[in-house]
Amino acid sequence: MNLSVATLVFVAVLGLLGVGLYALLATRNLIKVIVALQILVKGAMLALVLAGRLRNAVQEAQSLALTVIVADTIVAVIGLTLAVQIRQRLGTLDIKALTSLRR
Amino acid sequence: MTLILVAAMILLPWAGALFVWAAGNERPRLQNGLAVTFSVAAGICGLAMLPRAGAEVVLNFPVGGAFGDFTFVADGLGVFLAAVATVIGSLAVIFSVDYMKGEHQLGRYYAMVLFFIGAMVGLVLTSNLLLMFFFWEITALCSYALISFNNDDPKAVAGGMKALIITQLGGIGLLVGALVLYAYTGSYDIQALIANPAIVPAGVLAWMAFGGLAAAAAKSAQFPFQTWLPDAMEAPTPISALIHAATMVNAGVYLLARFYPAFHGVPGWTTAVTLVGLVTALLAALMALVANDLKRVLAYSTVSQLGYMVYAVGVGGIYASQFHLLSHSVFKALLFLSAGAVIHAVGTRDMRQMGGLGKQMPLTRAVFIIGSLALAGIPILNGFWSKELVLEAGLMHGPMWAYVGMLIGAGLTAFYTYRMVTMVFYGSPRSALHGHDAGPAMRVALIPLAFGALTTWLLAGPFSRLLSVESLPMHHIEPENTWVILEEVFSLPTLIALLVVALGLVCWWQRERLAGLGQALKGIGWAAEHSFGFEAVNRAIVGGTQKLGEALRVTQTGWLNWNVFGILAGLVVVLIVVILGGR
Amino acid sequence: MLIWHGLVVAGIVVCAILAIRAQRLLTSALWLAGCSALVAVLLYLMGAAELAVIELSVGAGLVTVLFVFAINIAGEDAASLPSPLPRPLSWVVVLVAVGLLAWRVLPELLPLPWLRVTDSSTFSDWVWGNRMVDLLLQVVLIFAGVLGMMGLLSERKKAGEHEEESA
Amino acid sequence: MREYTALIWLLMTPFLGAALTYLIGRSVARRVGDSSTVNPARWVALLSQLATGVFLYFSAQALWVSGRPFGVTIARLANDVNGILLRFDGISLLLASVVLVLTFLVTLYSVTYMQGEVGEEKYYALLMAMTGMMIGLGCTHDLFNLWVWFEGMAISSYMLVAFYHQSASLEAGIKYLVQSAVGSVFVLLGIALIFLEAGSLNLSAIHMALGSASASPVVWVAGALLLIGFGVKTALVPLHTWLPDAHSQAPSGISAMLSGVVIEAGLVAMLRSLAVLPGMAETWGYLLLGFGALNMLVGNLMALRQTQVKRLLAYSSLAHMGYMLIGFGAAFGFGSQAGAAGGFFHLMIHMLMKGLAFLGVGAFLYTLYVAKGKHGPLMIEDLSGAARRYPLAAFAVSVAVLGLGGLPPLAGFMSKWQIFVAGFATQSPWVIGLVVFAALNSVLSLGYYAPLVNRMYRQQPSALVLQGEKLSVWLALPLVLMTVLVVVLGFWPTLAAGWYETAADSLMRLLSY
Repeated sequence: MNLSVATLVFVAVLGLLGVGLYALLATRNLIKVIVALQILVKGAMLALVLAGRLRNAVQEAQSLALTVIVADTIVAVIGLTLAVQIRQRLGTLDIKALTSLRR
Repeated sequence: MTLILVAAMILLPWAGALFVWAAGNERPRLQNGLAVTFSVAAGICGLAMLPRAGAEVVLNFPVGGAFGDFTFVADGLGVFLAAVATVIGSLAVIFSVDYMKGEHQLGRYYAMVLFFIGAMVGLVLTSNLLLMFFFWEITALCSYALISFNNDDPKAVAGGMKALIITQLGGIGLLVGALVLYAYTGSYDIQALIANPAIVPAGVLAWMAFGGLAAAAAKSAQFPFQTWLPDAMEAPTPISALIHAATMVNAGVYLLARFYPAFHGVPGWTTAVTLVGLVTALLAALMALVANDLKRVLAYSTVSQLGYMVYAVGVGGIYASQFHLLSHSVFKALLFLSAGAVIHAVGTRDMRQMGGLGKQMPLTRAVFIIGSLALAGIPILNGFWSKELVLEAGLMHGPMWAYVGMLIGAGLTAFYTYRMVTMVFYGSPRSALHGHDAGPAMRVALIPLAFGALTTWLLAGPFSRLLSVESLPMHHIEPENTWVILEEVFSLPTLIALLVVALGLVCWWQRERLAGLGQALKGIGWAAEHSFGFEAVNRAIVGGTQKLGEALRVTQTGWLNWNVFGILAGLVVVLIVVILGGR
Repeated sequence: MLIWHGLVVAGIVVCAILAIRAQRLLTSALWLAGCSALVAVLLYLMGAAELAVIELSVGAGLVTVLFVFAINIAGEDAASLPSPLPRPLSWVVVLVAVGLLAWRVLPELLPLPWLRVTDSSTFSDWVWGNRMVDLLLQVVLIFAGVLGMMGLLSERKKAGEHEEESA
Repeated sequence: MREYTALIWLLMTPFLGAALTYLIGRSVARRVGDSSTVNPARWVALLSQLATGVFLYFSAQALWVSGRPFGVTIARLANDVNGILLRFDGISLLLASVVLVLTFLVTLYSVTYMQGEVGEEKYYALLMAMTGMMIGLGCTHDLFNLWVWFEGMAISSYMLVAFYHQSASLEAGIKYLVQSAVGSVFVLLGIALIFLEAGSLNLSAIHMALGSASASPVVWVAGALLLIGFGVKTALVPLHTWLPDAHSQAPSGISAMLSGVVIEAGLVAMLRSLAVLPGMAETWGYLLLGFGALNMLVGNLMALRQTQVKRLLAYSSLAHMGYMLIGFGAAFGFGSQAGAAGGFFHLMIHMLMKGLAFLGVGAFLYTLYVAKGKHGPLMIEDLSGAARRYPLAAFAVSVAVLGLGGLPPLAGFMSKWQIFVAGFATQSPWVIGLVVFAALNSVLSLGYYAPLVNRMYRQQPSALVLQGEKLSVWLALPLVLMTVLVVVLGFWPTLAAGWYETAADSLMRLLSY
């Protein structure tokens, strides 16, 4: 099997994806949930750049990924703000405390 | 002129509904006045329309899209039912002036009644199947709103819900019919279908036919959907008279009669219709025998009489079925309204607490007995003639077993009618109830109906002309002279039928002696009291659905981890579908 | 060449795993920064030099600062309690999802040659030119994000008016 | 006005309005205090919505007159095909109109509802930004740009959901944020894979580039990722779990927006992106039909036993998304233009009905709770006898929920009918069965709508109702307008044909049947 760079980068994408998704299923800490989201988005961004690289459109892919970084940072900011607020209201970052909305 | 009348019959009540609603509940007198004015105006239009029936399109709004042309055809069948709806509707409204005195939400009550009257007229006059479904559902909506008019009473709420759900379930049959018609012909034109049923493939026509039967059975409270009508008796009594005896429940029979030319060729359809009518007539009569609530007895008898009409359609007696519908509308509205007068006076519906009320309410007693005799089929009241015509049609064109069944039903009818009359008006008072006779507005409604119960049979001839080939070309009903029609009744089968009716009465008089027989039939009585298990089935279905809903709520865990798991699971499923079946 | 790529990819995944496994939140944030830095390296190796710089400053820098801030305010909440999901179930569903992706996509990628970049356009051509709508939208995104954050942080002055109905 | 000038201003005005709203509102708030009742932010927002409406009118006019979509490419050089194509077609028109109408009504409604809340100007500014994002979402013809608008819509809505800062609303906010972020990652991955296969992001170019070869497995995977990614926002079961929480905890105007247009915007994004993947429409159609059935069943069953009114309505949104999916499933799977028209028609009508329901229920929530400084969930029991004190609001809610249940003569019946007609016209037994199933579901849904109506028309008002505040004219005005629309469209459905038929036409062109 000839292992190309493309394959390797895609493995990184899959790895980030797998780790992030697993973390979302397994962690109960809100801040870690945000960390997991960051990891996921890094995977997606890598995939975009990879696609651009293979299509000989690196510059285009870069400009897309720039928007992804900005958007995702904003999501992280809002997520962290929410987490901080929750911590201050409920005294914990445990997801279990966030199960009042059920059924 | 016909155009204006047709539009007026629908729009006058609807405009009235708006006005009454806008008048506000602080002005009940104004509301009464408005409601009576608009309904009576519609009633006059309905009567004025009777001589103008024809098979042509009188109104057409091309709406386009998937909605077709909204057309109206004022043919005999439609005009007749429109007249029944508007006239009995206006009588019920007049009756309500006394009956609903002091209610808080009069605006809602009248608005719904008037809305119903307009929708009922639309239902019978339109020749667009979508529009028919549209009006069909509006009547269900009004019926639901009026049954649960008294929303504080959980029984009323439950009754309204039950009526709504069951009629809607059946309504799916009509929905399927309309959708099929559009899918195969690109229009909703009923007349085109009736003129040539071959425009849809035979297999599809069968779906339409049985779908229509389901819808009709649900609307007319026929087997196996009969359970909602007795519970609908929580409605104010004028509503029971108008919607649940004289008009809306007839919509099912109307549907069957309207489509008879298209559907009777479908294998098994007529047999199914006959069977539904027969089973319903017998079951409901048995349940009427054991019920103790005055309005429930009347409700069961309505179901049973509707069974007669359905049976008549099944054996091809469209004319007989519609004539019985006319008689039944009159005498059953009379019975309900006079029962309403009784209930209004004594404040209970339980017949076991009544008795001996006749002396206190002579007028009510008189009109109630007229209605009862008509119901029992005693000559020369209108119920006698029409029921005999139904049985005649059954004997001539239907299977013998069904005819015998219907004869037994006639006997049972006489029996429970007599039981009801004696329990309410005769004997010694069973409790300290004091009745006062019907009020003035009530009388205005009761007396014309009593007169009608005595005389509408004289209309047999004009009625046959109304339904004749000129307005209903596909139904092949011959216009006849009244006397020719009534002569048909005087034959041997009629005597047999009368004997059965008499037997029913004798059974009541001899009930002490027949106590042994009663013991033997105890099982049937027990089953009848438990509505032959249909209530249990209803409850099981409703309970099962609710349990399922409750059980499913566990899936909303509130855990963020599980929520993300849902997304991932969805992704996996879609990926697998795409990988396996992606074409 | 391939070895460098391989090492960086391995480093990225390991950092991500460590960020998830770390007991302390601060450690977790630092491993995330490491991951981000390695992603920047990989981006550079792939020829996305400008983006690598941005990823390094925003992803590894700014975001880390934000995390540290947030963790400072919120405090450590260390105890790693078990998730409500059974662990094998999480494993299975993640592995199946990622595995399916890999199974369908990797075979298509394998034969693709890793050619030299011949794209003559520049980063600024794209950012300021062809993707200008995206760029303008970024401004709106930042505006919305800042408003959202401020809205969430603002003290409720009418606190008395928003008493909660504790269930 | 040149058509593309109108288009560009249509896209820009909401954002300029958002900025102005915030700046003016903030400066006033600084001078007179945060919880002032005279904050002009709402009037600025209303004015900018009206201005947007003017540009929407010109764009719509251009579309209707020429009958052809028009667009403008924003690129480095003139006529550069690599720029972002902003294109105004039937779908854009429908989405923009629906969004703008609802935003306008919600803003009117918020005049009272949000009065004196801290951060009022942020509320209106974010509302405007969200509106602009959704309008843009409908107008873009570039796959990645679509994601940017989509993400912008989500970012603007997070704070609105958690506006009240209570534990429950924060909980709903973070759940909403995390789940939509996961969805958005899937969308990005899908975009990356499509970019990899097609080498382009323009939707038409993607269609052409992919159409030449037989569909590669990568494109299938990409489609699945897009379906799921957008599906989170669209609330396909089982990706729906954020919806009941977010819809029930947001301020009522925002609930109306979320349920009336935001999930539909996700749906539009999904349809647009899936429609351009050539030769796969049939499979997406079947998947949409499957999700439609699931959504209807789960939504209705979950709503059946709810005791909180807003949660009940949130679940019913799931069910209504199911109806739309059936229409669009017929369009994708069977090339039925009538199905697309039905789906879009139901989208419009659902906006009206669900918006009305949430606003009406919100009016009760406001008069019974918020106006007194309390924030509790509105329970069904609280509405006992509401009609006696609030006849207008009770009537509006009744019209809304009975319309949602599909009873004529309300508009919900007509739009469902259009979908059913399309389903039967496919003459496929499966779809016909599905339509009958949908009809059964409508009956089932009456099992929770009708008790709600009964409850409001009780004779005995609950203690809470008796103590309620007066219904202000700003709360009442949107209710009246929407009630009238729901009834009028019930009697005259083709009044909206200029929107849904055009949109269906555009979708079918995308699918290039």
